[in-house]
Amino acid sequence: MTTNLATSPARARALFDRIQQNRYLGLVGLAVALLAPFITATNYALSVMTSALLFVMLAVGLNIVVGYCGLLDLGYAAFFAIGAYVSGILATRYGWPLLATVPVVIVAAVVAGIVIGGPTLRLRSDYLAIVTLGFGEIIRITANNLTITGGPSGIYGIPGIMLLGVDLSGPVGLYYTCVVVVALAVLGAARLGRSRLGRAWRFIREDEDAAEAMGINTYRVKLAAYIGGAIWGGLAGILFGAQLSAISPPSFTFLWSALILMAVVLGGMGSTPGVVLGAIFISVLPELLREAADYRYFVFGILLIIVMIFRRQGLWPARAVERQSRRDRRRAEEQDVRKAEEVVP
Amino acid sequence: MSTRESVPLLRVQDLHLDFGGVKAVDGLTFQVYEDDVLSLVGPNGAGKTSAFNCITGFYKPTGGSITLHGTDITRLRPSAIAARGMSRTFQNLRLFGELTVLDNVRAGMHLRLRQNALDALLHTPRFRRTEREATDEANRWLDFVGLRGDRGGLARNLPYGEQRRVEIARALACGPKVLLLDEPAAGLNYGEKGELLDLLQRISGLGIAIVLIEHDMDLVMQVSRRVVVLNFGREIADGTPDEVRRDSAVIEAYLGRDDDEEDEEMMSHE
Amino acid sequence: MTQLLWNGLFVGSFYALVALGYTMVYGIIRLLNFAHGDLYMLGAFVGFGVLSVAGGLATGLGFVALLIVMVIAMLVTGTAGLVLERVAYRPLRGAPRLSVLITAVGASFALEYGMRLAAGPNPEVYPVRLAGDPVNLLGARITVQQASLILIAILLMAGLQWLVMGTETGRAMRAISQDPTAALYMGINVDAVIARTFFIGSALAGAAGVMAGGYYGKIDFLMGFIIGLKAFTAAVIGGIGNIKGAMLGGLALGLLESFGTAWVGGQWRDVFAFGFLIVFLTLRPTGILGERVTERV
Amino acid sequence: SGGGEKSDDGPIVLGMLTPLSGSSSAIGPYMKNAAQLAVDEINAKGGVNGRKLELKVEDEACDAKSATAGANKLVTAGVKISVGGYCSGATLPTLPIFEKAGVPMLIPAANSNELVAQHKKNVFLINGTGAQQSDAALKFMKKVGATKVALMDDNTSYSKDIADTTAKLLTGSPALAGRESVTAGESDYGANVNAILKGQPDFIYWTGYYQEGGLIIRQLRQAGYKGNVMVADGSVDQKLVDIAGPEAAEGVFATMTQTPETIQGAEKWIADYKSKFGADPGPYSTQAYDAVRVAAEAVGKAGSTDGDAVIKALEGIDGFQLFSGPLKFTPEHTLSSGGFQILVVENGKIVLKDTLQ
Amino acid sequence: MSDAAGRWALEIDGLDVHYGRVHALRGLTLTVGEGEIIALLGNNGAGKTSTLATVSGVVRSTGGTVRAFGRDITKAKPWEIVGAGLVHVPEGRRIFSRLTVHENLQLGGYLVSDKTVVSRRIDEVYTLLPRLAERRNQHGGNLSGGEQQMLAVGRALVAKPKLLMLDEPSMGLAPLVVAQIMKLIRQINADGTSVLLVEQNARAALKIAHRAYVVENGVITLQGPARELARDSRVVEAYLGA
Ligand SMILES: Nc1ncnc2c1ncn2[C@@H]1O[C@H](COP(=O)(O)OP(=O)(O)OP(=O)(O)O)[C@@H](O)[C@H]1O
Ligand SMILES: Nc1ncnc2c1ncn2[C@@H]1O[C@H](COP(=O)(O)OP(=O)(O)OP(=O)(O)O)[C@@H](O)[C@H]1O
Ligand SMILES: CC(C)C[C@H](N)C(=O)O
Ligand SMILES: [Mg+2]
Ligand SMILES: [Mg+2]
Repeated sequence: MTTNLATSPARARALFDRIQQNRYLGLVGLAVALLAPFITATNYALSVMTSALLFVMLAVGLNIVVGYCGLLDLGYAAFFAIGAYVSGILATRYGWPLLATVPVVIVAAVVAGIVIGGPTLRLRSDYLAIVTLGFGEIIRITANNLTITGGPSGIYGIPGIMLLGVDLSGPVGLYYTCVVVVALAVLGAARLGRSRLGRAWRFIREDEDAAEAMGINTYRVKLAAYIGGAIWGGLAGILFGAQLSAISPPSFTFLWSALILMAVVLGGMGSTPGVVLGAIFISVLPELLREAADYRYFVFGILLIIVMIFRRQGLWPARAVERQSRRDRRRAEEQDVRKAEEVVP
Repeated sequence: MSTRESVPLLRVQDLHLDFGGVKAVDGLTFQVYEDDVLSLVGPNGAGKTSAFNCITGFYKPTGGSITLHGTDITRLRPSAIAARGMSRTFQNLRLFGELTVLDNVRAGMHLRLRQNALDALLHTPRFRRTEREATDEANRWLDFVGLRGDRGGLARNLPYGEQRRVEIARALACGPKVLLLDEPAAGLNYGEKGELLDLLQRISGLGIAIVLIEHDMDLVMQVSRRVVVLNFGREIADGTPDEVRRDSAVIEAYLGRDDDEEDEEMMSHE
Repeated sequence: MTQLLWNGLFVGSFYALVALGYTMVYGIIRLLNFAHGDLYMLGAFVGFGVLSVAGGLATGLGFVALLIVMVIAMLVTGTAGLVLERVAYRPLRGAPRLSVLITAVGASFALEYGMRLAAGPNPEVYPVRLAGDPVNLLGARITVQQASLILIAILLMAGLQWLVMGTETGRAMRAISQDPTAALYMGINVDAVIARTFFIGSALAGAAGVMAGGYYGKIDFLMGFIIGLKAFTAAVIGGIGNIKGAMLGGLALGLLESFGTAWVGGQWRDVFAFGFLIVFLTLRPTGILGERVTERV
Repeated sequence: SGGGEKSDDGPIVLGMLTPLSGSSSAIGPYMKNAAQLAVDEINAKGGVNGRKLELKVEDEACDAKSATAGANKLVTAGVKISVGGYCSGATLPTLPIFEKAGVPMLIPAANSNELVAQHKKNVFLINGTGAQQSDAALKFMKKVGATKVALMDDNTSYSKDIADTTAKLLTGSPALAGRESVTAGESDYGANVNAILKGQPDFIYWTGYYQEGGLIIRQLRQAGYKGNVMVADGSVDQKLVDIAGPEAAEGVFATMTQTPETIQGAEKWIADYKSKFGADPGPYSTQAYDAVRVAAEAVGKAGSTDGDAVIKALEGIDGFQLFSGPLKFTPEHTLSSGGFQILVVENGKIVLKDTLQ
Repeated sequence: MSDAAGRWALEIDGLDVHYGRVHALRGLTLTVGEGEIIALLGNNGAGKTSTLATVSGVVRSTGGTVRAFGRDITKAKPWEIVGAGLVHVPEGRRIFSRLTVHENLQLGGYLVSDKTVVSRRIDEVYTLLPRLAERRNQHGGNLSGGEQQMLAVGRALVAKPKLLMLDEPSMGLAPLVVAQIMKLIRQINADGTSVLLVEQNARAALKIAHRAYVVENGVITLQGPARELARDSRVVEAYLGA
């Protein structure tokens, strides 16, 4: 009974736990994002950082589906594409301001989520993976073949974002727009994850049958995860169009879906800080490796393996244990003495 | 009391379940009344768990009907049945192993938490309140089942017996009218069985009807009001524990003759 | 019509061959081995290398030379598979399933771009080509080479089917796939069996690579990507982990593409094929031959 | 933006986006090498306005995201003129980036009509456009008496663009006898070949790249097709012949701007390239080479690296000799004459067939 | 001490096991003599399963030694341990659910090179446990809980172990079958197999065991001949009941 918990690995772990549970963690992340341009604000740096932010948003969205709910989705780029195309078409063909396309994109994403999720969520994971992969390809190929989507060349000349007459289309404006939107998206996803719905997602991930037995309509809850993921992806699509001003089918290939998935897994499935970190890693690393020229993707591949071997649960795994607040613990102790009759089901 | 007794809470009528050639359940009929503690016993493979699976919607029975509170639940999905006041545990533990013990119990409360996605996104007062209540109640249920282990830790790290308790707490948190327990005493030692007996009596005391599958006859005899004995998917006896214990068909198929045991005692090693 | 059928079957048998290795590896450790297609690429390049070194000698022997080269390539890709398993997958044994997906993608990048460094970005052309004159059979043009390739594919598949379903090793593989810890209790050397599986699966991919190189002629460092994806698809629709299923899945995919092209045109082919698959899976949620076990509760 | 305006006597930085990874990555080194060759030659002669040239190359990966990051990186590095752009889809989103930075673009390869349709004043195309290529193709089809023409593309922007514009021209005779799109990166195009042969064409025009082109030619021949085959400029590479096999490729035509092989007196250029890089020049090496030379010419004429001045100078260029002929930009900033001619595979080599003059 | 032959089938000495921060075994010491049946009793979480799993090489010890038939197997691989004749029927049965009953049994004989021996032993198991014969072509996963338990024991028998370790074999079995299984264990033992039996059903276990140990919090707290322990008040109170 004399285990010394104060050994240094244990203390380090405890410290890490505390950092992980720190509610100010998000604020620190936000501050870093807000201040980054003061360190380097070249167009290049801004564009890389903006891309990283978009990637964060996508990863956080996919995390709802894969990380929380355990549904393997290999076609997430489809929702991203739907967002980008719907807003791009409305903005270029019909002259809508980008902001005005937001509600339409949300509706489109929800519809797409239901269309693909509805009939196929009964499938178990690997079959679902193929269906989602197929869905991703169908969306991309359709965009490639239709005229309204501009065929293989896609849509170009997408305007930047204007908010209350302020032009946010410059690299700096866009970056800060993305910081705000993505911060909200991350916060939103994290909050959903900690709610009744988020717990239900995790119950399904752990054991679908047991979840059903607890009265959780697994079908509906899974659909909710799908729709959530779709909305996040769709919104990221709008920002993507605003950033690049041009979108085309090659931006929505399977490889993209795979990279987003990698961001989620590499960061730590179900862990918001992890997924954010993973997304930054996956999107920034190839840029850092530009210098390695020919070795770029070779090194990238090797690094992925190495990182994963050393952090098999991801860079920042989801927090497994829950620390009871002092109040909870005290109350639990009190309750020990009280009698069970008081428990009302 | 007597009027209640006449209207069964759960009625299983001529239940059938076939797997290819195997008749897992073959015309099972029984009723469960409020305050009831009914035990389902029988040899291995008699169809007890299969019957549970039909009743809770995990298997679609090939025939027969199941009613709860007078409404037909035969074809409902498991979650809908749970929502109507029936919850269960599993023979092979089905906890959410990678989640905390508290979260496991919160799963049971899913149906009763009044909170939507918007509350969660905005952290409305209602969200905070419901979350607090959920934690409180989960803790109360864990107290109720007498969990000793770490509630904030992963469920899979608990010893087996403790996991059994968590599973019962989780089922209780659903707020059931009928609780189905599939071999809750499996893997418990004598002392722990005593605690389980006490727990079952307290559950019963809350006005929850219990249907129990169990091979531990001591426990069955002590806790049950009635015992239904199955063999090959069919009922071979139904009565009070004492009646069933003396039933020759039950002894033949299930319990074994006592002298068997004595036989063994004598053979012990020198 | 028969031509369409034949086309579909021929392409499908390639898919099937790659899908087999995929499904084996998948079956045993539930790994979506994204590097599998790249082992196919590796096989093609090894074959190319050997043929180039052997030079004129090989060119004269044609089909026979290809067979020998195929065996060499199988050994090399098999070994590569072993190394991959040892370096990138075994350290993650017991980690969450998707974690291994990352190392698989990493391995895929490393193989692709490693090959690009080694052999350059340009496609290479096999010195030995299997052309041959077609014979007309029931309205389809069929060459002896095509038929032989299909035959080889069928033989390899049959051998595999026997291995997995009929031998002790196969039983061990299936056991590991369901419960690796319990397999340990049986005295199964789990590491060795998994390694063996990787060797076989990778060797099959290598064989397919050489066959593709010899038949189509062109190889390049990214050639494994698409076929890897198709093999994955085929393996899944066939019923994951099921050898016969992978075979049927491959053929089905080949036929779907063949008929899809004829009916809706090449540009909509994949929409047709995937659309069909999605509908099919909704109706039969465990694939063609996937076991329909009622999950016990 | 910009940022690198350190001194007026430092090197003039030229930027090039070209695929170094992904499925088109074979092209990148050709373009990069050829551009470097031009830079070195010009520097050897003393540079431009007394300043040396410097080439910075970034990976475009044929992917919009990579390309925009690369473009931003080039702009940040102080690039004065862009001499890159291979994939139209990846090049499109870089237009506004270079435009905002005031950097003129001399696009050596990418040639989708969409690049022109934007009417950006900083964008110049050195390669003939899809429309010009289609005109040349039609001219030749008529010349050989084709009656039923089938078109095959690979579903990419560039390829489909040519196929679309060609299809529009095929109204009377020759008539359109079918279209088919293939998926790039596969090996077996048997099904596509089957489909296209249904229309019983006597002339098939493939508008994609050589990897698939070689396979398609081979598979067309294996399927018993005896008619003419022509490929577009994305397929002009010796590898096309290798992949198809010399017998199958024999007699295949191509629409192409001038290549070193078809130009009188270009042997020296090829030799230079070879001695410098130890390999033959490949597709789009000439265009990349020319883009650098045009850039130098314009800077020299403008007397400064100021974007607007350079654009003016570019618009004023008349008769500057390129591989594809004398240069004069149209008001759309495309080549006034596409410079397309017809090549043919003869004895396993791609040689000039018809200048279409 | 036991009346068994002088050699030890199993000697566990000062075994330590950690699961992350949990110190599950704390210097546990225990022996099984050749030809003995040893019962290991203890509360939930006491460390019984951990002990067996460590002997099997599935869990790695952090201290102490394990010797089997005189050979140090502390660091041996699980398959080497099975090869040395130590076979473990794990807690929770761990049937291969998508293999047939017959295939499950065949896997029991995985390390037996002579397959005719394996099929002969399988036939013996079928006679011992006829329920399995009826279900021979059914998937293991579709068996009832008790049938699975029979299969798990049967599977181990096919390996013809020198030391059989059983983790709660009576769990989930009908009373009649518990008696059968216990009889079976005694029979196996009589045929020369040493047995290490973890049981919650202490009454049944003590009835057939020669000696017994009680483990609490990862250490042995009581040990002795089974009949003596069966009369020990501490054991009676905690594990047997009146
Ligand atoms: N999915 C299935 N497919 C085929 N047979 C099944 C399936 N599920 C159960 N069975 C068979 O049905 C019979 C009844 O099984 P069940 O699990 O209900 O028994 P049980 O009474 O709970 O036994 P135990 O006391 O051993 O748990 C068994 O013989 C079993 O093999
Ligand atoms: N994988 C694990 N991770 C963390 N702790 C574990 C793990 N496995 C077991 N433990 C802990 O180790 C201790 C011993 O567990 P063990 O399973 O050996 O007990 P047992 O005596 O077999 O109990 P039972 O009768 O419940 O089967 C327990 O406290 C348990 O919580
Ligand atoms: C032939 C190539 C220069 C065409 C180029 N890849 C484009 O997309 O425009
Ligand atoms: Mg049961
Ligand atoms: Mg145990």
